[in-house]
Amino acid sequence: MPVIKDAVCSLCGSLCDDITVTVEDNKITKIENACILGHSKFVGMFEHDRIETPMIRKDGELVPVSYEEAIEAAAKILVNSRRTLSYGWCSTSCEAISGAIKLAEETGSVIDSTANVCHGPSALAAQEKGSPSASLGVIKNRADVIVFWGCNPVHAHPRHMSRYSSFSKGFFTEKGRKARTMVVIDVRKTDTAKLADKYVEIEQGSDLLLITALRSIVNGHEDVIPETVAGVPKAELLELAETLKNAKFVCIFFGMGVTQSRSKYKNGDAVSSLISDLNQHTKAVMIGMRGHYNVTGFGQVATWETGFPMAIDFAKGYPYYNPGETGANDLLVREEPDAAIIAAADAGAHFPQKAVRHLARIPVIQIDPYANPTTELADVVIPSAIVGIEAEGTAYRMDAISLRMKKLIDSKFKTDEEIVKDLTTKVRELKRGA
Amino acid sequence: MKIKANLISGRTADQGAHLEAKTHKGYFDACAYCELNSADLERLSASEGDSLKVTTEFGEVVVFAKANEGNPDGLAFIPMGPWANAVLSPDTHGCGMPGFKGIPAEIEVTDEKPLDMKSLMKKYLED
Amino acid sequence: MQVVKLSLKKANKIPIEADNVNPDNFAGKTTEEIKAIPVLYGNGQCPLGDLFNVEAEGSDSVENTKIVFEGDVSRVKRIGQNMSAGEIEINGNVDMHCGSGMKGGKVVINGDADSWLGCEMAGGEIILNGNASYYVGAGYRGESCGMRGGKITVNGNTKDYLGEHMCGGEILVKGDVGLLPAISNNGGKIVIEGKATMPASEMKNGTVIINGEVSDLLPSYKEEGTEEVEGVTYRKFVGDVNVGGKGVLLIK
Amino acid sequence: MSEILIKNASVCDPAQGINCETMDICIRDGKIVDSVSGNAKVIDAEGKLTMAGGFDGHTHSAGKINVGRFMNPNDARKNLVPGLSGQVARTEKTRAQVGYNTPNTYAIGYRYAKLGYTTICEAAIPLLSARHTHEEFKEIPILDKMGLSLFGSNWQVMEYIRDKEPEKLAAYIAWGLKASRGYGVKIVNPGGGEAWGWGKNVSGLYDPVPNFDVTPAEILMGLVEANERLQLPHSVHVHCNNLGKPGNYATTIETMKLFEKVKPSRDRQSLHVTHVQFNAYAGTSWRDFETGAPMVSDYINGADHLTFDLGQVIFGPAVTMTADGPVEYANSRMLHEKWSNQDVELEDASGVVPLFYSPKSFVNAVQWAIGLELALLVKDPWKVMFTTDSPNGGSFVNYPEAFTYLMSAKRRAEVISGFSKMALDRMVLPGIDRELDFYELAVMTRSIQSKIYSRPEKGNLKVGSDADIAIYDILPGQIDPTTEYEKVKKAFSGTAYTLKDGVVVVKDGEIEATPKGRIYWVNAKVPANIDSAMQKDIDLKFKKYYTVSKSNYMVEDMYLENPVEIGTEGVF
Repeated sequence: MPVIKDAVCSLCGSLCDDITVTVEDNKITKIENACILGHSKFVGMFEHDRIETPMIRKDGELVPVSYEEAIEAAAKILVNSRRTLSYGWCSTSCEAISGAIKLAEETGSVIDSTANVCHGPSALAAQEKGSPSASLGVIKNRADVIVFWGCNPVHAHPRHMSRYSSFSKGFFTEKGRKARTMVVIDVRKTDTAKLADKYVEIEQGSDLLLITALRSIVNGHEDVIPETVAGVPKAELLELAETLKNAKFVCIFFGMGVTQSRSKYKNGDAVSSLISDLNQHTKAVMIGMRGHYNVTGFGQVATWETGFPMAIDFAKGYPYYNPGETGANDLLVREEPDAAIIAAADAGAHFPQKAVRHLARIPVIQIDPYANPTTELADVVIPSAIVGIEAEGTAYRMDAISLRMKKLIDSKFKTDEEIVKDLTTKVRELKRGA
Repeated sequence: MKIKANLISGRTADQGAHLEAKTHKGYFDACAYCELNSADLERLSASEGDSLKVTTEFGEVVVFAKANEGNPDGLAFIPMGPWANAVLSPDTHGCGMPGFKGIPAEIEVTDEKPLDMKSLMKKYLED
Repeated sequence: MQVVKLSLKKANKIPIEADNVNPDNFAGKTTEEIKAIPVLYGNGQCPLGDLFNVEAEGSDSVENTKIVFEGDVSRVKRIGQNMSAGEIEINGNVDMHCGSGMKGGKVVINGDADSWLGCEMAGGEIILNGNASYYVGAGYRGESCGMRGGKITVNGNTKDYLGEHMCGGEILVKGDVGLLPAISNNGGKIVIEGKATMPASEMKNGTVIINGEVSDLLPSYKEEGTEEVEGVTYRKFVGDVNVGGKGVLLIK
Repeated sequence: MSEILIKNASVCDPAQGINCETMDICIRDGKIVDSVSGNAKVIDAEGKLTMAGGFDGHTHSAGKINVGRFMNPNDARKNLVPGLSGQVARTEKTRAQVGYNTPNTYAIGYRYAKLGYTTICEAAIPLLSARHTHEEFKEIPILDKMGLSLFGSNWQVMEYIRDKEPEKLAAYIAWGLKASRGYGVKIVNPGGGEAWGWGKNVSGLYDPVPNFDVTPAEILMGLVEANERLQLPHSVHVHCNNLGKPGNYATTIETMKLFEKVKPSRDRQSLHVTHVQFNAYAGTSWRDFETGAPMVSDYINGADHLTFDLGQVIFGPAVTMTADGPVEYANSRMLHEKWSNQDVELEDASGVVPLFYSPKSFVNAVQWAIGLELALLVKDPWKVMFTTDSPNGGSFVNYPEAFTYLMSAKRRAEVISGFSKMALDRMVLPGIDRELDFYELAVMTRSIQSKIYSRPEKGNLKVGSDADIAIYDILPGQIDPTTEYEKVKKAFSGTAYTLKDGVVVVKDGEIEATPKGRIYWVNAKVPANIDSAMQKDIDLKFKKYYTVSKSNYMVEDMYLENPVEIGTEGVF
């Protein structure tokens, strides 16, 4: 009975790499160290709705076909398209992402990742002010003040606090949670907020006002602060600023409450400036709480291969980047794409109605292990092996540390990497034919 | 009775645990609801499990009512997923990101039942 | 005088990149020559004449060349990009990056403009008789300088990030603007007749005058008495203090 | 069997003492040989300067550069050196290219090859994120690659030095090189990375590192002992303390002196000091800042245990990226520039800040002069490696421009004419009339690298060496580089031919083929008992302090394309 140690959990951006997996008859029967999300991924997969076979939509119904037929149908869609959107590529390996970028380049497509609806604004923020960050172990070993801003790790990253942050123990933080101050800033009292030493509830959408106020105080201009900012009394703000300034090491973890609310990337931009200002007094860093286990990897691979982390338009033959213009939702809402590949992500579930309606109108190629809302809209469905369980490959943790995901069991399905390669070969063949 | 609310969406553990089981009822249960605090539910004369119709500038959707005392007055939360997305903003604000938080909404009790995932998507395909 | 009239043969959803469409590139060219100018349409190139009806009258210098778009060009990007002289008139809505990087001449839009109108503009004038979307007079991603010269007049409203990273020139908006006008700007002048939210965040330098209602003034400005401009008395704010800013924000 | 005959080349190969002599070069199966058959493909190199492929011994081209790309999307469209920068659409042979200071991986490979360079050494690999560096290496076409692993603020290193455990330290270095598939030991601002963990820095060689009770000097001496014990092919590669600070030339000389008594274990230097331009500043503040190059050069002229590289500044935009975390934070505050930082648990720090070198800024003008002063005042070119510390001092695509500064006093005078009087008062460059010839340039750009890195098959055209060859369309003797520097720049900006392992990869300045290069890494042998004692210590580190498992830490074989394992024998 093989027991595999130090497996990497391919669910969220925490990318825990201490999972012990027991495999019996090519089935995972036991999993240790994983959280509820990881457990669902590893053990639950045997109950989930796998896409059992490649399919093509005929007369409104998806009918089973061979991999070859599905790849050919997909390739035809791509060759006939003037503006393809290739979206997702975050619950997969860097090797598959690299292949997807090559395919996008060859077909003059636009390729974007799930960062479009998640931490894309954090990239834009970094492009304004930089990204003063650290690896998660630095937080574990040093941070005495930990701020969770607009994020809810109890739900979204369940082992984060025990492995990397609030509850972890490290070299200079032997006392763990007792010696750390945990601050939560949010618009509602989340389950994470309930664990905080200090919970600051702000008016929804007013993050930038609060960050600006903190900066003004940290920079010695508390005189410009009105009596309340973002619904928070000035006294509380002064106290929060003191907590940050007097820390030995501050980390601000931020989530979609920061990236998605009113001022979008200008929030992250301002947090970055706040971190810089705080470093005049103490040591401070920020880390985005990335969702998909390899959305960080998409950003890394895309950046070294194209110069840009997401929203890359190859129409001109070279990469062009401009979220707001070349992002997946920008394109769909403007009804630009005449074809789409949705892979290793679920636009059907996670895009606003208007974007989903456009997907419903155009040919959609789906590459995914599981049936999901996108399947309902897809015209060609290509099932794939689950990366991190049935296929190996590289993934990047939220702090940009890369890890090798293991193959734990065998699969009858092709890997994303193979599918992209086959698709590229077929596209070349059709183009040569034309 | 209708109330005006500020709608946000976001992750939950249950939604996350069903990310790869979106055809299952568990996913429906994890995502097709709207959280308000009990004062707001009371103003709507709604109890947990009742159907609520959430209407925004961008559409309407029927979901179940759920109480969450962590929500301040007038703040509504629907877990990220197709139900939330039926009413969230497609405007990407020049930076690519749709409006997933801070959408003005009207909420009322309804007799209609929430659509399951496939029926919801089918509507888009047919329209 | 040379006048070139363009109208789309067929409405398009996939954008046309018209960075070749400007007086500099049209002056002295015949209808046939203009039709042959390549433009990008989706992931392929095609001659302008395949997509547009083209009618050129006369032949003249860049300064004396006028391009007129008849009808909606709301999916034609980069009209007038980098133009140095001459005039473009657009009778309809126009897509993103209109007048981007322009150095001289004039663009008049009788319709709405999508985002990045006059982005990184250095000279010349844009008159928009309609509403603009995001990032009027802003810069490209990662750049620290947006608009640096010239003038943009918007007779309607604009959305967020008006004049982001502006370093020079002038923007006048007759209507309301969205979030964060004049963010991170470092020079130039912005006048907003209507409403604005969170103006002048991280302004290092420059002047912003707002005649309408201001929401959510950022807590990084010092109020320093009043200032009179053209007979109107404004509350004067100086900042942004967090960037050691010497910007002046005047609010009615 | 593939054979090539390069006929009538004007060969400049300092390793063999050949100074622009007309001769043929024979190639078989990627190696230089004595003779080839009549079937060999002939390349006519008559009238063309022919050298071994260039070797950039210190460049930031994989790993940290990605942070630079990420935060500077505006770099993608910068086309300041046409043909070697900006956006280039894909072709049947090449992938799409972008960038100037932070080009995408493909552009890095193509553009170095166009300059006639065939090998690069990435200057900084953090152990924990080494996998990332190798993933980027894989996507850099054509070039052979190697990288230096960071050890200068590593907890285990500092503890072993503090506890006087030199054998375990050597074992740890061997393991670290294996884990990261590194080629050598890089030390950046020794101890400073750990101090930066608390937002602080160390102030010099004898300022103890907080909480670890060791000094930077002890770290340097401990690591060089381990380096020589392991007989590594490269010496320790040191980025000195106090980088970028006025007055730091004293620290630099002090650091060099520390190594005087070190006996190298191989026929090479015992110390390589990197980007000395940034560490040769005199004065006490930015107000009285001036060149420290004369003092540093004087010392180097009298020393024979060390080599150094320049870190030459190129005017225009650049992106600084270094494991010296505190320096980058200071840069960003001083210049009001965006700032990225990445502290690496238990190991090191790093930062990235874009900046602009302006000839109108007296500080930048003096920095520009210091690099050239170092190159020209140090008499023996066999001590000087040419670099811009790309892209810290400027992008590597400007090397041809920089060569003209080295070869022509007239060209330098032209640039200097734009400087302020204040700048001129703070430099000695205007008084230097030395002009390098092609032979000396070849030493600094390929020959010395062969020696510094103990890669005898690189950087020369000896029989048996790799057939990495650059053929430039210029003929020494026919042109005068001191006046015809535009021709020099043009010739070095795009080779007539670049051959990599005997394959023509560039022809007439355009990419012909994109073979995959090799990865060199060092596997140093350590006695099993010492290794296992050391493993126990690091097991504890992984158990208690790291956030990744030890088994997931090591870079796996599949990340290395065409790996070349360099074995060495540790002496215990």
